[in-house]
Amino acid sequence: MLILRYLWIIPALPLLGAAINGLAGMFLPRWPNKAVSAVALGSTGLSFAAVLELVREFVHYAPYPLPWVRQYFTWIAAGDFRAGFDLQLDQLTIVMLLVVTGVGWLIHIYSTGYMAREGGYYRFFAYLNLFTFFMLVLVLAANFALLFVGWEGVGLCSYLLIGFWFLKRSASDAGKKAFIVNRIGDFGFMLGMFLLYRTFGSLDFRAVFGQASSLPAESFGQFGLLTVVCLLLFAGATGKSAQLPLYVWLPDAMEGPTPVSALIHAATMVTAGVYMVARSHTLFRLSPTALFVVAAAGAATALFSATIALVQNDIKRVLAYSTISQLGYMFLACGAGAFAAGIFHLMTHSFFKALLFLAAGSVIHALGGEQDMRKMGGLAGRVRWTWLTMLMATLAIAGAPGFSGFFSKDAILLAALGGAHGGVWLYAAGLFTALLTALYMFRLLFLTFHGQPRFDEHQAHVHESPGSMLAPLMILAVLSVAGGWMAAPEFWGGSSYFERFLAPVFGAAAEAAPASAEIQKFAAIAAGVALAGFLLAWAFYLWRPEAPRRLAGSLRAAYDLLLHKYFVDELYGAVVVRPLLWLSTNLFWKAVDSAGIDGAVNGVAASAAGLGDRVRRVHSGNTRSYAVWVVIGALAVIAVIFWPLLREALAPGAVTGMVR
Amino acid sequence: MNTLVAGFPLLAVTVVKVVVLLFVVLTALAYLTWFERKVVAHIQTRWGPYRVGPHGLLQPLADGLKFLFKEDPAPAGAERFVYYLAPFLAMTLALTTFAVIPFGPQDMRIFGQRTPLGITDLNIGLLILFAITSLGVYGVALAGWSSNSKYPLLGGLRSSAQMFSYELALTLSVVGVLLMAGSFRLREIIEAQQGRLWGVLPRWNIIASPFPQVLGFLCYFVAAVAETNRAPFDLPEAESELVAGFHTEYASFKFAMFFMGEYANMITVSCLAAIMFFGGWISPFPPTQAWAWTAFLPAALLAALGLYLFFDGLRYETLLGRTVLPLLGAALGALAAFLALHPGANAFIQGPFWFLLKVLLFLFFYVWARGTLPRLRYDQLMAIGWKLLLPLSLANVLLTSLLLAWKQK
Amino acid sequence: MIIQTILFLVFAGLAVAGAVSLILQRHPIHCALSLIVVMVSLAGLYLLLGAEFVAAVQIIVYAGAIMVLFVFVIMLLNAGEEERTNLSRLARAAGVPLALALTAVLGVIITKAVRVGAAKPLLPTATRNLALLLFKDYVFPFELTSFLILVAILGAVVLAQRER
Amino acid sequence: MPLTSECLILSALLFGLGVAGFIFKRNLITIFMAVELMLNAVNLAFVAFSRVWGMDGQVFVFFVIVVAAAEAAVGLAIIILIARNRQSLNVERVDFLKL
Repeated sequence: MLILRYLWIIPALPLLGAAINGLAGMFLPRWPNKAVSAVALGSTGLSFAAVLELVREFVHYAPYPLPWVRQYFTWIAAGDFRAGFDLQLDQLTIVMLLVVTGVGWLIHIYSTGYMAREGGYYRFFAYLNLFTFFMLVLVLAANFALLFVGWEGVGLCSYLLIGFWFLKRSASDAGKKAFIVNRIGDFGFMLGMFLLYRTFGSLDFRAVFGQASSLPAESFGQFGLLTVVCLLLFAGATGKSAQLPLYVWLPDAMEGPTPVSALIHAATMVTAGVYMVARSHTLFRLSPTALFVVAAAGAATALFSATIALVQNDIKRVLAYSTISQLGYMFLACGAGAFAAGIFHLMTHSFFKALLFLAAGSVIHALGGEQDMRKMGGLAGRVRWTWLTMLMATLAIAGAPGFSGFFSKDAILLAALGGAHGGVWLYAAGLFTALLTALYMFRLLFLTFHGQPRFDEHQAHVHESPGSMLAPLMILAVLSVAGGWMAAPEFWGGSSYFERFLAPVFGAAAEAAPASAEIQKFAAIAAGVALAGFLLAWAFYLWRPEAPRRLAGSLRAAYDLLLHKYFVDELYGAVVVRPLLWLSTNLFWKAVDSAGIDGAVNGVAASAAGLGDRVRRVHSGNTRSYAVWVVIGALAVIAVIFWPLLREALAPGAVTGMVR
Repeated sequence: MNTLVAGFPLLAVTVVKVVVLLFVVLTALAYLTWFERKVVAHIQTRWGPYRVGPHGLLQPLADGLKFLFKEDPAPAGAERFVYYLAPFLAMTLALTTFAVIPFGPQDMRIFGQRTPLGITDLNIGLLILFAITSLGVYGVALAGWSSNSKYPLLGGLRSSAQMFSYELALTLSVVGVLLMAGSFRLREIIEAQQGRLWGVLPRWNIIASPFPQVLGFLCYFVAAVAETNRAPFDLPEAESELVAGFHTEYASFKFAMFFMGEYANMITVSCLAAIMFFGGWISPFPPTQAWAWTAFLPAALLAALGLYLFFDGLRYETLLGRTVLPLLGAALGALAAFLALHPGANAFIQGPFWFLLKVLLFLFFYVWARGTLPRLRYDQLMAIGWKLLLPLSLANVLLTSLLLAWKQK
Repeated sequence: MIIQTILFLVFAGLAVAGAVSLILQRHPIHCALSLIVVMVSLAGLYLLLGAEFVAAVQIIVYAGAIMVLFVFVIMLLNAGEEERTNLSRLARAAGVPLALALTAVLGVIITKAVRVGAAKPLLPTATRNLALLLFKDYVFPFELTSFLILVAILGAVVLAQRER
Repeated sequence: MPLTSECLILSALLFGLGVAGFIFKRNLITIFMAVELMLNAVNLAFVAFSRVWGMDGQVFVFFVIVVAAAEAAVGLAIIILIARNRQSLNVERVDFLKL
């Protein structure tokens, strides 16, 4: 049968898995872990297979028109508003589907090994499958409403999974933080949706974009309707994809299990924002202001979080900040109008960042839960495969020539400079970030795998991870090495296939591609920067390990600033959280609720009681008196109801109306 | 109701009919007791009443006289009015039910008035019948209460409880029949059962399509036996426990009234059974030429009975028997001959003949049950009523209505 | 016609007599009997009014079941003569006038309320029409009453069982 | 319509008698009977009206009867309860407003 016709199968499968695992795990006393893994892997694997089949059909049948929309049932119908459970398919969706299901499946496999000894095994996989379901809905949605469903759903799952060890205070707090911060962004998103509906009278992508494309583009600096919409949507994106100023939740999200960090907070969920912006590129293209904001925010975030990543010691936090900065890259690309490049980077990033996280997880696994890089080192020989894959990933993200990261980042930088809305500053920021990226990634690599072992041999007996964890690592390693060639510009002998594949979505390469000489020049520069970063890292952390401390000592202030992440959390705490708490405690709780509402309720009750206490005296308890009262009442009622008849009868000279 | 309005001549006719019927029924009651005693006796391999008259044929008369001449005490502190009212109610209500029962298809003429065979023919005959029987409870309950004595009180409570427990099942069990007939008029109910299944079998409700009322009939008959306080459901007068139940304190003629009421109820119920489930006066044989000879069955039966009486009577012990029985036999034979020779009379007799035959059959069942079955315990009785018969009859109603609806589709 | 009037008078007289004796009798059983008389005579009136089915139901359900229940309870509780206490001054004072007033008002209204309409001719299949009405137009209330009965049964059982 | 209005007057009369009984009887059971009497009066009115306004009146009679039956069941149960707890059926002796 044609998956094209039954798109719903793809999200349905993980949902089924989630349902089975959740319910069975909850209600069957002995629901074995084997069964859980079987169900979870089976469902996600099947949906991955379904996606592959879908791709085959997509290529084979070339469905028309694009996007290929299937309407399954109407979810909301209010007045002339309709939000259906409509799924759509186009090249962009396909890319996202491949990433979500493919990487997702690998991470599922990895998790079976990683979570093997954890409690709540079934819970974990139920959540994970549920997440996959919502992510797929988000990606396949054909209107903003359904997209929002997926959007919130992944938010929920991320909350559940961050707080997976909910007995750990920090974990549950992190979960709440993630959720609340996301709500702020979502608020923007919702406003954007409302505005869209008010403007275009629909939330279906086809309708909205169709009408929008007929509108005139707004000039730069003009805050027209489209700009406002785009900015609101982008606010949502900043929340979901952890951009300035709403990035704060992502680092804390590292409290969750590592596979979760890999799947949700690196590969898929956090890229939802990018996807959403890319999806609504039609709108953004029409508003240079919004594009500029996006680009600027992206660049700033990239740079900003990269600097923080330099000094973090928790291996996962480093990766978290690097994720943020890479997301910044993607937004930079989108802002520069090179949506294809952004999506491309999204894909490659999902490969190598997932790999990085998984490898880090493997390291943590090897050291029995140790996450502080200062207590690692010299692991290269001990966990060879992990090291190898980690190396691949690092090279990829650092942008070593020939690795996937190189191409994607290169494309972004090119776009940032020469793109439709590019600019030299954006380019500079991107470039500098590239340098920093290489630096902190190699720092991580060196601190973890090289130099002297700094961990305690006796308690941490290092061991390589089981095959179920290594296999995904290797597959991802291969992908992150080879993944880039899809978009390699011509002169690399590649075919730039990716852009041409996405062309139907984003329009033929919007950015005026510079001459290949130019390209080579810039590629060289990028490679050089990456190399510089590598050398710096080598100098600091292998050649003279004491150098960093001195440096830190000499620039104490800057170092502290970075170490404490620019005190952003504290700032937010002071500006937002505490006033809010004060307000809700004193005003809403004490004044409104306790005094106002409860007071009213109790007052009514009390008055009723008092009244009853007075009226009580009427009740003698003698039923016959009651009977009399009843009769009197009946008489009165009858008299009132039938008054006209009575008057007619009592009128002088009225004969009693016998009916004859 | 329409019959109520029609005027005086009809009133006269009705009076005549009532008188005749009362006479017939009362003698029938009397001889029903004789019949019962005989049958039970033979079940218990005794001879039964034999002294008073040949084959004890005069026994009922003797009993009646005995009842009349007995002393009639009323217990001290009895609630007089009610005490006298109760037996009266019991008997009158029981007898009233005969008013609506049709005995034959053809009309007869009295004073040149064509009137149906049977006192009246209401369009809600069955309902009226049930209404009256439902009032029958009072006789028992009031009797038990008013005689100011503990056995009667218990007996009264029991029997009233029993009667209105079984009334539900009784009423529900005939609903199926009503659905199939589509009328409360007993005559129409019978006529709805005319026609043949596969040309041979009579389309009586007991076997009629769409849903044979076997279930309904079983419920009906059991409930009826209980309703009439007969064995094996005769707890109200369970000698071993409460002497004679609600009529312990009654003697002489008041007791006789209860007695007659009970037997009258038996007859009514049997008539209803015949009408409801066994096609009333409809002959079991198809009305085709091949079966024309069955028209002479009544005559033949009478003749046979006459001959038996005649020759059996000739060598009877007592002189009286030797004189009376042959005469009786001869009379029966003459009647048989008359029927055989007079086609009109024969045709007229067919309906009543079959009807009475069926009724007699049911009465025999009654007696048979009394002669053979042990008495139930009280809780068993209630359990049967509420937990077995009621659900069964409900199921019967459901099935019948469903099948009817399906058939009409 | 004349017969009809006579019958009406007979039944009406019986009904009123029964009602009066219901009030005057002191013993519950006698009250019950007089009420039964009222009901039966009402059934007769229904027959006169051409509502055979209602008449039958009136006797079967009211006289044959409900009143039996009453008698049953009276026998069960062995209720004796009622004592004529007079603790309620209100009832003694206002009882009679109230009853009279109510009767008068009702009589006036009810008779006025009969607008002389073309009286419905008595249909031969009155019962059938009744059934159609009951099971088509009024089927929902009908079902509701079945629920009511169920609830009543449960309530009665719960109330009457001896707490153990 | 023949008999209709007579029946109506009769029903009013019976209802009045019922009210009187309702007020003047002391025995719980008989009071209950008075209530039944009123219901019967109403039924009579319904049937009488059904002569003029069509069958619906008779249907209502059914509902009244059903309600009466339910009421009788529950009411008598309550009466039995009261009799058990108070050893008296006189309403004037049952005035604690609680069982």
